[in-house]
Amino acid sequence: MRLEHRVTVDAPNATVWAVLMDLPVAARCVPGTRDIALDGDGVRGTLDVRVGPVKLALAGTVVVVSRDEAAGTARLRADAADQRIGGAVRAFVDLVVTGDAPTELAIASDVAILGRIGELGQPLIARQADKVLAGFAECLRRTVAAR
Amino acid sequence: MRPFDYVEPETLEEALEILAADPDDTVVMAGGTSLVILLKQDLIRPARVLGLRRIAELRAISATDEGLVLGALATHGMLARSPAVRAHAAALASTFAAVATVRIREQATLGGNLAHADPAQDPPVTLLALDGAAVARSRFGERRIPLDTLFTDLFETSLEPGELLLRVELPRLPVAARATYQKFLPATRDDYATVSVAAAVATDARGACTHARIALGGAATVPLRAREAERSLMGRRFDDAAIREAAALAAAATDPIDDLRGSASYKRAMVGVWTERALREVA
Amino acid sequence: MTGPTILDRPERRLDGDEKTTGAAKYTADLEVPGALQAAFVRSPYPHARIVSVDTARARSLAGVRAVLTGADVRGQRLGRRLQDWPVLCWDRVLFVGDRVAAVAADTREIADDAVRLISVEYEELSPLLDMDEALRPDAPVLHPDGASYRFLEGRGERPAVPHPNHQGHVLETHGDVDAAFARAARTFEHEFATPRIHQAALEPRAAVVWVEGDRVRVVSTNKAPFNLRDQMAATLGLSKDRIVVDNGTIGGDFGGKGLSTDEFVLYHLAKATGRPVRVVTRYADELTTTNPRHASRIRLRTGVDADGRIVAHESHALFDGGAYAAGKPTARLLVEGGVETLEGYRVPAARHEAATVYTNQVPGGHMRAPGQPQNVFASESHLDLIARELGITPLELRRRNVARPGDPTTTGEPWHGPDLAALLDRAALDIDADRPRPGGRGIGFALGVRHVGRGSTTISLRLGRDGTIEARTGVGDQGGGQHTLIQRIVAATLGVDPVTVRVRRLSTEGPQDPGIGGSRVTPVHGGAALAAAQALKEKLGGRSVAEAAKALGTGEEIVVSAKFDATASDHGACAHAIEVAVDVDTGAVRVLAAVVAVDVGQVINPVGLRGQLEGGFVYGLGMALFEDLALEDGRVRAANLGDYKLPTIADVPPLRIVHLSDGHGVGPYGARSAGELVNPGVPAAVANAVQDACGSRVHTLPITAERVWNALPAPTRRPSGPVRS
Amino acid sequence: MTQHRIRFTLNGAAVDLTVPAERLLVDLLRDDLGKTGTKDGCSVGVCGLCTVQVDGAPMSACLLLATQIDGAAIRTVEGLASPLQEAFISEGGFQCGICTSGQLMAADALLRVKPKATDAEIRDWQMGNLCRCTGYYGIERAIFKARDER
Repeated sequence: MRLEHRVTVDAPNATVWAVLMDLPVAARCVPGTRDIALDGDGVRGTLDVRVGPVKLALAGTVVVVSRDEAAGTARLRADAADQRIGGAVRAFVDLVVTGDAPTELAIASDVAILGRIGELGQPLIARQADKVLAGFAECLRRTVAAR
Repeated sequence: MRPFDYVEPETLEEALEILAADPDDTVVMAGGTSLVILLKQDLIRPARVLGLRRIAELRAISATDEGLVLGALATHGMLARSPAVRAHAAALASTFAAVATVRIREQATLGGNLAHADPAQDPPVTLLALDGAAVARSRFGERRIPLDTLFTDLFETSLEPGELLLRVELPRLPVAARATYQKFLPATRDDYATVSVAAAVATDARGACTHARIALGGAATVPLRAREAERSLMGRRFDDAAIREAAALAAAATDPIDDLRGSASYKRAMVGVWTERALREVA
Repeated sequence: MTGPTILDRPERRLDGDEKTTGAAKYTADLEVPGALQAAFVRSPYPHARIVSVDTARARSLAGVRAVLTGADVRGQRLGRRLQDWPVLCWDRVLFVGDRVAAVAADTREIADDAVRLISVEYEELSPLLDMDEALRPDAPVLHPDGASYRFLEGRGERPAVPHPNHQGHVLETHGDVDAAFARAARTFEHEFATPRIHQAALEPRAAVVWVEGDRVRVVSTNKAPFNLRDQMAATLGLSKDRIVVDNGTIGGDFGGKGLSTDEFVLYHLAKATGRPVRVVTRYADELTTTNPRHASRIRLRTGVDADGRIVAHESHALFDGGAYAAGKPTARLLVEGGVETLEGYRVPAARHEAATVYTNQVPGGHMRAPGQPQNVFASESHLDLIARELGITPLELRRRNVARPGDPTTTGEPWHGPDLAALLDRAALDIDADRPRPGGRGIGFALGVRHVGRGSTTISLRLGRDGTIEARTGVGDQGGGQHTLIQRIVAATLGVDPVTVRVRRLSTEGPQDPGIGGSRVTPVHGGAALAAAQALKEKLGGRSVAEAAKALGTGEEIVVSAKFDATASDHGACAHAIEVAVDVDTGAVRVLAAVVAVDVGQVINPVGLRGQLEGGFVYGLGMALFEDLALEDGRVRAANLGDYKLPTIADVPPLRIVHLSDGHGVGPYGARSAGELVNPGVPAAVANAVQDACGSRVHTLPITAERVWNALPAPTRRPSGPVRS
Repeated sequence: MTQHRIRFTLNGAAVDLTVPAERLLVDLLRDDLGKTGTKDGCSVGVCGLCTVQVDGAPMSACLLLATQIDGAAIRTVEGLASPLQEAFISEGGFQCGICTSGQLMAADALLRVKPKATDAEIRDWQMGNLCRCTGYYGIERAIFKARDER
C-alpha cells in the first residue's frame, strides 16, 4: 500500500535535509520508537505500535538506499519484524525536499505487510501506518524548528 | 489456544482489585465474542482473563427519572427485547436487534461492544445520538465519560488502565422526540454496515427544530457526531433544503477508511444519502 | 424415455438420519489414537528465493516430533495433472502462503509454536501480480524448469504454449472468421472481468495419514480418492497399491476438494515419526492458500447481420492461474468451460483464444462448472449490450440467435440438446417480461448450457438372504445425493422398495472410480447402477428379488458387477430470468424474483435435484453480488468469513424453478446432470437486469452497490443530491 | 494455565469436570466429550456450524470458553429430538450436512421460544447459519413445515 504525506517546515532547506539524513534523530521522530542505535550505515531500533488491544513490537533497521542532496531526494528502506505474533513490515520511503524556508517535505511510502500481522486487516494497518507517518512529519517540523 | 489464567470474581470490588493488580497483563471479558477471537488468533497474549459474568449487578437495565440506565453486561439480545429500552426509544431497541446475528446478540454485551471500540459497530452510533455517557470505575472512583469522548481511535477508548465500564446512562429525550437508526447493508444481511446513521430530533409546535442529534457509523475511525449538520437544523423546519444541507454537512464531516465495504469517497457520499433518509424519517 | 414411478416419488436420502442427528463422521471427526498435529511455515512473500531455513529452535521444543523443510523433499511436486506445486518449497516461493516447512507435534498449539520458531531467510524477488505483466516478452519465467515437470497420464498431452508463463493456451477456430467479420453489418466489442472467488465449502479440508506395514493409509476430504492416490504415488515415488485413500463424510466440495496439498507432506511426517499425522485446515488458510476460481479477463467481439443474427464471433480469455497449475485436472491446463464463449447460440464462424497464466498469486483451481461462470458472464452481458445498440430487446436478440437442433454452435459442432428457445420463452413468461415496470426496476436474462459428464466406473450389487441389496461404489457423497441416486436407480430397475437397497462406499481398495466432478455422477455412476441392476435382473432369470433371496442359503449371496463407460455427448440447459430493484441513490441491488427454466431430463432424486438447482442459483447469486477474494500485493484481503461474504438465508429472493423436459437425456432413464448447470448464468442475468433497471452496466464482478452507483448514467443520478466527492 | 471445575448439563445429563482456562466449548464437546455433531467451521462466529444451545439460546461454541458455561444447560444435536429433523430430510434441508447440526440447533431454539414464528422471524433468526449447498430454500421449507405441523 502507498501512503503519502506532506509537511511544510518554516526552516531552511539545508536544515531539513540535515535532520532527515541524521538517521538516529529522524528515527527518534517516529512515534513509538525506542532503543535507537547506529548500525553500520543505518539505524536499528524497535517501534511499538498498538492496534487496539494488539501490541506489536517491530524490531528492525532503517537504511538509506540512495540519496541525491542536489535534487533533494532520498530513498530509505525500513525492515522490521514482530517476533511474538509473527510477521513483518517493510517500507520503502521516498523523501523529496523542495523549496527553502518554508521547505516542503513530501514523504511517499510503499508499505508491505508480511505474515500474520496482515490478519489484523489491511485497512486497519494502513490507518496505523498513516498515523505513525503523520506523527513523524509533525515531530520533524518541531525538531527542525528547534535547530 | 495459548494458556492463560482465568479469574471470575463474584463482586465488582474484587474485579477492580484484580484489574488494578496487573492492568497491563489482564484483559477483561464480558461476553467474549471479540476477545476469544483475538485469543484464538494469538494476537493477544494476556497472563490473565478477568471474567465478569458473575457480577449480576452489571446486567441490570432500568428506567429512572433521569432516563435509562443500561448495565454493561446486558447482552444485545436482552437490550433488544427490553420494554424499558423500547419505551425510551424504539430505534435503540432496533439498533441492538440489528447487530450481527442472533448468536452474537445472545452472547455479546453492551460493555464489551463499547470497550472493544470496533468502528463498524451499530450500538455506539445510536447511543451517541441519544447523548449517552459511559460510567467507568476503578479503585479510585467512578468517572462519567460522554460517549463522544469514549472512542479515541480504531479499537481504542479513553478508558484508563484499571477502569471497568459499568453502565451507559441515557438522559430522557425531549418530549415528542423522534429517533431512527439507518444501517446501510448493500451486500449480505449479516455484514457490517458500509455506513450507518442515527438521528434524534424534536420540533416545537410550529415544526421548528429544537433538538437535533446526528451520529455516523463507518464514517471515520470512530463513531462521529455530525455537529455542524445538527447546528444547521436548529430552529428550522425539516423542509427539503434543510434536510439536504444537513446531509451535505454530515457527509463533509466524515473521514472514512477505504476497505472491503466501500471506498472512502463512496462512504462519504452514502453518509449524505443515509443522513437525508434518516432525517426524512424523523422529520 | 420415462422412468419408473419409483422415481416420481420424493426420495428419503440415505444419509438423512446420520446428518440430522450429528452421527455422520467427517474427516475432522475421526478419532485417531496417537495422532500428531501438523502445521506449516508459509511464505509471507509472493515471490522470493529461500536463502536459509533454521529449524533448530523448533526441533528442540518439547512435544515436537518432526520438522521437515523443502530440502527434505527436494524435487517432489504435486498436482492433479501437471505436477508443478512443491510438496514443500526448497528454492523459491511463488505465492503468499506457499509452504516452506512442516512440523508434527503432540498438539496443535505446540505445532503452531514450533512454526513460529522456524526462521526463514528470504531474498525477495519482484512479483508478477498481473497477467499482462506475466505475459510480457521479458517477464521473469516463474517455472524455468517447467519442461521437466511430471504430467500425469490420461487423455491428452501437455499443450505447447506461446509464452513460458502460460500454463495452458488454446486457439480454436471454425469457419472463415475474418471473412465472416468482413460481411457483418455491425461489429461489437466488449471486455469483462471477474475476480477470484472461493468455493467456500463450510467444512475446511482435513486429512490424516499413517503408515501401516507397507501400506500408506490416507483419510482425506478429497472428493476423488483414486486420483489422489495416483497423484501421491507419482509424487512420492510409491506404487499405487501401497497407498489406500479413504474418505469421511465430505462437507461440501464445489470443485475445491479435487486438489489436495497436505497429504503429501503428511506422509513424510508420518514416516518420520511412525505416528499418524493429521491436519485440519484453519479457515483463514482455506480462504487464502487453497485453489479458488480463476480471476478472468474476457474480451469478446461479435459481428451481426442487418437482422441482428450473429455471423462471426471471437473471444480472448485470460485466466489468472496463479503460482501453480496443479489444481487443474484437464489435459490442456485450462478451465475448459471458459474457452467457448456464446455457448448455446448459432455461431457460423468463431475463433476462441484462451489461456491460463502463471502469476505470483494464490493458485487457481476448479470450482463448480470451471471457467463457465466467467465465460457466461461475459457472453450474456455482451449479448445484452449488442441488443441495446441494435435497438431490439435482449430477449428478442436471444430468440433470433439461440441454437436450434442442427445449427452450428460456437464450437462448430451442431447443437444437440434441449430446446433452448422454449426455455427462454418459458422464463420470459414466468417473469412476466412484457409487464411495464416502474423506474429502478428491471429484468435480465441469461442462458446456461452445461455438458453432461463422461467417464467410466464399476458398481457391484450383492443380494443377501434377507432380501436386501448392497451396492458398492468407489464414489463418495459430498452432499449431491450420489448414493441415494444409485439406490433409487437400482430399486427402480429391480422394482424393489428403495429402503431395501443400501450403498456402501469403498476406499481405493475397491474398483477404480473417477470420483465426483465434471457433471459426471448422474450419467456415469447412474449408468453403472443401471447396468449393475440390469445384470442382477438377468441373473435372477425372471425370479423376483424376494424369491431369489429366499432361495439363498446361509452366508450365500448373489453378486454382480458392472463396469460402465458413459461416452454419449449431451447438454443440460437452463434459461434465467431475474427481476431486480436498484436503489439509484446508493446503487444497492435487490433481487426481487428469479425464474430458472431447466431441462435436465428425467428426474431421479426429486428432492436432491431441487436442492442442486436452488443451491446452484444461490451459488451464482453470491458470485453475482458479493463474492470477491480480492488480493493486495499478493495477499488475500478477505481472510475470514466475516469479510468473504457468502449469501445468507435473508439474502435469497423468491425463486421459481420450471422443468421443461424433452426426456431425452443420455443418462439412466433419460436423466441429465444438474449440479453445475444453474450457477454460471446468474451473474449475467443480474447484471443485465441492473442495466435494465437503471442504466448501469457493470463489466466487473461482483455487482456491488458502489460499482452500480459509479456506473449510473448522468441523467439517472439525482440532480441535487448531497455532496459527492 | 489455571484449571477450573465446571458443572453443567449436557443434553440433560450432569457433567462435572475440570478444564484448563483456555479450553473452548467447541473443543470440550468434540475432543473431550466426543460429541462431534457440533462442527467447527469458520472459527470466528460467522458460519454457525458450531451452534449449540446455552440455556436455550443459540450460541457459537467456537467463541465460548468452557468456563463460561459453568452452571448452564447445554444442548447439542446429539440431544435433539425434534420434528425439524425429519422435515430437514423430507424438504431438502441439507446436502453435505456440515451446517445441519447448527441449523437444527438454531431453528429448535427459535421454535421453543416462538412456536409460531413468522417466516420473516425465521429468516432473521437463521441468518447466522450459513449453508453453501441448498441455497436455503430447503431449509426454509423444512423449518416452516416443522412450525406448521406443530
